[in-house]
Amino acid sequence: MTKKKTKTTPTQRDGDTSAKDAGKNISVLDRKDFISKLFKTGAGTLATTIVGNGMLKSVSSLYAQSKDNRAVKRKFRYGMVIDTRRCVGCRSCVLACKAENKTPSGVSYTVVFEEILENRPNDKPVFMTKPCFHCEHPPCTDVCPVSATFKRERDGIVVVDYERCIGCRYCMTACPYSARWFDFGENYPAIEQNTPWAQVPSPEYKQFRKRKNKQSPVGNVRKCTFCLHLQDEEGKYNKEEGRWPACAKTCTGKAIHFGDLNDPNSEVTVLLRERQYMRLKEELGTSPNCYYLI
Amino acid sequence: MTKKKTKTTPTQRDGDMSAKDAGKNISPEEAYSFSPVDRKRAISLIGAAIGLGAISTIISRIVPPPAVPEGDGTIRNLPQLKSGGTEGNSDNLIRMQNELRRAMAKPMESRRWLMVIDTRKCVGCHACTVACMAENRLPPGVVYRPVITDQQGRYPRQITRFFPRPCMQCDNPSCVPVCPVRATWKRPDGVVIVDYDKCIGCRYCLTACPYGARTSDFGSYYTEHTPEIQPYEQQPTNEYNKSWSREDHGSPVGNARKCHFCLHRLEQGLLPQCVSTCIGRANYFGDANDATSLAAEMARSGNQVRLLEEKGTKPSVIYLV
Amino acid sequence: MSLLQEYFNDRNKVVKNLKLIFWTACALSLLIGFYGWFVRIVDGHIKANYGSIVTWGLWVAGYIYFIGLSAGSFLVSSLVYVFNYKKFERIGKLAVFTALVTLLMALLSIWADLGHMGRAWHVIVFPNFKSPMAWMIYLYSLYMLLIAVEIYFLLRYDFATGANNSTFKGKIYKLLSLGSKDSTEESKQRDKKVVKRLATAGIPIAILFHGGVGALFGVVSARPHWHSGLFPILFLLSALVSGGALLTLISSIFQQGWSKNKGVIIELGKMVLALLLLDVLFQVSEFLVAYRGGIPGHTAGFDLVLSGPYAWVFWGWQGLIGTVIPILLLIFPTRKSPLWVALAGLLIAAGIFGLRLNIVIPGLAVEEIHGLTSAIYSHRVDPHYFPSISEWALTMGIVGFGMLLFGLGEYFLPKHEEKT
Amino acid sequence: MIEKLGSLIERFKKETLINKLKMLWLLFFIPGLTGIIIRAVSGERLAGYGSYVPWGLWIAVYFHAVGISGGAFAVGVIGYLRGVRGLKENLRTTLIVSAVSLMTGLLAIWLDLGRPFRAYKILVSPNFGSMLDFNAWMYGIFLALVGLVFYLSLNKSGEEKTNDRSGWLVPILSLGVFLSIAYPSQSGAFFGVVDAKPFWSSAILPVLFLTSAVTSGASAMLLVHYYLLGDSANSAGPDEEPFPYLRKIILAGIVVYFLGEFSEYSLALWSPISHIKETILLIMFGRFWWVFWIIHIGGALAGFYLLFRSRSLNRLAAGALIIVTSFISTRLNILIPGQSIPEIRGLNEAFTHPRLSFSYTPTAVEYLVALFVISFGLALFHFSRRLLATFIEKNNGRRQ
Repeated sequence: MTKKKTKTTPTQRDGDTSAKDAGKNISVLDRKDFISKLFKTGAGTLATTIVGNGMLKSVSSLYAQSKDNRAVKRKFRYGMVIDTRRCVGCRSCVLACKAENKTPSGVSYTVVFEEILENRPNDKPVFMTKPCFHCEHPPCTDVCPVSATFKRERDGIVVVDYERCIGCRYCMTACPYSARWFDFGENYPAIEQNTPWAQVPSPEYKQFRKRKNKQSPVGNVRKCTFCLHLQDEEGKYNKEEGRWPACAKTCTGKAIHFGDLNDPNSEVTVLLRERQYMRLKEELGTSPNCYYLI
Repeated sequence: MTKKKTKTTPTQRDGDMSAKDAGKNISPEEAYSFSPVDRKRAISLIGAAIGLGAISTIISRIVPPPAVPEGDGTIRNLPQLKSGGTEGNSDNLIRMQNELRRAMAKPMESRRWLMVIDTRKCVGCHACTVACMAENRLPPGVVYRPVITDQQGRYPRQITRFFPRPCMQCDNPSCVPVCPVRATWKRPDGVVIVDYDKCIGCRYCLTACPYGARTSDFGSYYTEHTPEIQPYEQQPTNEYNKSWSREDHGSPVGNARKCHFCLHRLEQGLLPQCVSTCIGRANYFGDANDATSLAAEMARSGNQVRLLEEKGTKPSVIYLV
Repeated sequence: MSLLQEYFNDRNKVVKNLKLIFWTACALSLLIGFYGWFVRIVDGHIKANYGSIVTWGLWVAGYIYFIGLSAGSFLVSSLVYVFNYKKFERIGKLAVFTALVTLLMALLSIWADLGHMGRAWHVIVFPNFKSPMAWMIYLYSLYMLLIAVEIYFLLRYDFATGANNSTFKGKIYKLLSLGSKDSTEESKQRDKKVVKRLATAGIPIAILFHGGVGALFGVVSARPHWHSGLFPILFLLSALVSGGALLTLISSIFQQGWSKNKGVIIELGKMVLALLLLDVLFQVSEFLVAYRGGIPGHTAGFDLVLSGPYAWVFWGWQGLIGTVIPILLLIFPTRKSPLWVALAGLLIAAGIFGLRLNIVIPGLAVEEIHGLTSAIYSHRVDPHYFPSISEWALTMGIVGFGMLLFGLGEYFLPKHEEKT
Repeated sequence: MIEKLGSLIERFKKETLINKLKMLWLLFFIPGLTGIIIRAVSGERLAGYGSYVPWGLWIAVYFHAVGISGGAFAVGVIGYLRGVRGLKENLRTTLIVSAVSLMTGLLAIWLDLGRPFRAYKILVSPNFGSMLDFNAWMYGIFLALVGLVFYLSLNKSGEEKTNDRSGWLVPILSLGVFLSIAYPSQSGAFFGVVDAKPFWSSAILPVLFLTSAVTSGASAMLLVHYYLLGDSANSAGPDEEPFPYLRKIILAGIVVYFLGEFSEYSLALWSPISHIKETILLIMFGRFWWVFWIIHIGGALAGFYLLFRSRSLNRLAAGALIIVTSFISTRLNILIPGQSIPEIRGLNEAFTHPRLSFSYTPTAVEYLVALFVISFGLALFHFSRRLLATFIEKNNGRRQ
């Protein structure tokens, strides 16, 4: 199977993580592994997989396991606090995200939009960088017909299982913030021309997929993951070591703050305590985990 | 009585009917079907009804509301204040007062009132609420400007903010088009007012306002169940530059009432009572068309929100956060 | 003029020509469709024009349209088999067959739309019952099964009797009869009972799953244009209109054609007219409530429908072709001529497709956060959507596929027998 | 004591239907009279509604009565036009039912006005942009139309001419049917256009209002025809027209109404984020849960059962009675919960006063006045029928 091949290239790192994951039962990885196993056992073709007896077994255990994953107790509530006064609109977060996640053309996990304020056309417009808000009540996860997208119990990050997603794009219509992107399979010329850049796999979900035609994530819905591949095995980030969401790490104006909203001493909580903030479209009841300081 | 006879027994009624029809040589199908003439007439009647309805609705939307009864819109000379300095930047209130007088000298069409409330300065003392009630002699259950306490988060990560809520004097008020008798409208200077003489008290505007900024006067008194209703409660209110007596169930009892930016005080060159009273100087009031006014200046800051903006009401009251 | 009159008077000629037109159109559509499918399979979604703002395009509109046709024609058939409405008895079987074919077309359309066509089975294996889409899929699987069984029992008698012929047709009948050889009168009666039960069970399923398609859009509160309790009912009504309209057209082409089915077509025309008027009333109510209210987020979608770049879909396609002209055709004395009624049916069926487009695309084309589309420059982040050539081609192919099935069904399947 | 009561019941049982109804009517009227007197003396001070829930029970009564008016007219006149036996002879009764219940509704909203004596201003200084005014004009036009039809049908009075449908009678009746369908729908639009209340701001409300109107109107017509039969009701069967015709309409109406309501509720509850979920949970599990579960669902089920089985005419009438009374819950459950959710968080606590509260309970006076309104409607119906009878007799005498 193809996944095996992608695994071999970044040998050391990948081998480590997958071993860890298998032992500790975290992240979406396990399910993916299961499916890849399932494909292998299923004699390669789809039809036999469906009929195959082993299939049903693995599906049921898979389902049980995904339930286990969700039953993990909530440890962190990761969120972002974005200071609109400090944002200068340089868009380095957009680029950093692209470089980190190797997102193709037409997929941009974070965007910066600007709003020229009424009554003051000559002043600096308000810039807002908009990642996925990882809402407390995400409307996108409920509408997924195959439960391919869900909110992780341990840290509240909303993820997409690339192997399960069928690409129906219902979640994109349900998201009120346009934070989800469909991967049409378009590529930047660097990939098309098979430059060395094309050989670098995307570290998303610690799955290290190399971009190939018509294989996931092509044809999937993709979204910001708060760079969860940078978490350690306990689900913690570390700013000093550089394991920190790419956009927050790169921000030239130090406008993006990231951290655990459950920790009363984290940077983000202190900011929220001391400054005035707002959240987008709060009337919908989604309760986003990204706050804008104003 | 024809019905009585036909009603006696079902069989007889049957017989009657068929006998009648037979006598006239009309088959039941013929008698109970639309003739072409009937159809033509019915279609034209219904068409005319639809047309009339559409035309009347469109006209009512296009034709401007009736002329504003008060405020002549001419340049006026307001009495000079005797107490306190009127020059310099000694106090925001003085500055706003001067700006207000400058704005009142203009015709009504060229000024647009604006209120900016700085929630960082508001301490939640409710003095504006009480001052408003005293100024407008509000009875129980009627309030123009309550102070809303907004608490975010849980202790110890908690913020408490206060949002005084006057009428938002929306640019696109949802309360105005629903009034069946045109008793409420938006003045050219931006204030939405109620004509107490016209209002019939149907309370449709109360339901249409998303801010709950309109209240109905039920005609009760604070001292109702005491030995005597105190005379200070029965004093007439001077809203809209007119004396309104509450006695004998007179207007505004039974009417919808709302904040009007103390129009009667503006006419005298005074700031709205809530602005004058505010102990934290959290209120700014002025003419939005005058770019140099303090209120317009504050309205240009970036940290502003308006309540329920997604409803498309375009409020004229801005909160700084 | 008189030539035309003469031509129409020769009914056999017209039917023959209708069939010629039909087969030509079918072949042409299939040919174009091959290109569309080729592109879809080889290039995936790259050649499609929808993006991350307008996430659903022509194929989803096509899907809800075909599924509406299916639910509508099934409900019409249930008039015959449940409520014993004799006037439509002639086209009962045809209506059930139409329901099956249009359902297959709908499934093809949504299948092409999936990002991973090979994973369509996930929805059966990993359902999320919080999602209306999962419910809908389960319901229409059940519905497909039900129609297939119903159609078998409707035609079993004919298969069983026809299986004795040693012709090619007879062999096919033998295959389709699934080994049943019982051609007695009792078995016919028994089949009738089974059909009645199946059709009765089918009514709530058809209502639920098509209402469910409406709910699929209605529950999305992120899109104010869709988020309305009226949606399931509007969908059902449009389904009945389009299904009935399509049946007028189909019954004028197939079986004995419009010369024999005259009464049915005219009767159907009356029903379609009433339903269409009701549908218009509902839509007017939607527009009025949105505009009288005037919440900007709520009216933005309607603004796009009425005055956006594709306003012609509403005014020209859906309004003029799909509503005004057919209503006139069905009100004026042309309502008594099956040919004109069938034409009106064609126009309505085409017009409802415009309605479906006007549901899907304007609901999505409004940017959810002001300024988003100017924040990033990509043709995938663009509120303007017009289906690409390959999208059109694939949809044409699905239409051609449906026509082919009809044609084959017309040739191979037993026809409605006149009672002697 | 118990014996006395027993003998009273015995005596009551022996009375004719009309007399029984008269006695029941007194049960409505006497408390209603006290209510209306209190309303006249104290103004609205004793009413339970306030400034955040400005519309209460009376408005629900008003919309229900208006719905009955429109529904009864549509059902009765369509029956007349189609020649349904029982309805085709009693066109004028249909007109009376419609006009009387419309006036009853208008009385209810008139009593609800803060300044009742300015009600004429709706007609004097109209604003057709307001749904309320548009509706008021429509009621006026509709009443005039009913009068005109009445006049036209009187001209053709007399046994032989009952079925004479020449001239403008049928076209005007058609216009009337159009209006009678339009204004209950507009009652829904009345709420539908109010964006301030997310629960109301929905295009389904006109449809729900129309269906509810037709259902309760047909039930009222069924009751009226039961009443017309008088004591011969026991001998007549449930299969005699117009009862089967009305029965079918009521049954279909109930089904369609609940289909619409199911569509609205299920969408809101299904939706991951919804503006109106809170309101619907309030309806189903809030303080007035019993209005939804017992009166609304229970009443409709009981009525549906009685009408569906239709063993006897008495049961049919009982079913119609249950429907016509329990369907007021369709109005109440849209009206009150829609207003009970504050749009701005904290407004409820900002300034406390009984009038500034988001929970509403009707007071005794409101119930009493509602009783008066109902008794007024019943009495008006009775007397206008009496008046009509004498009028026709006189008229006929002169003509012949």
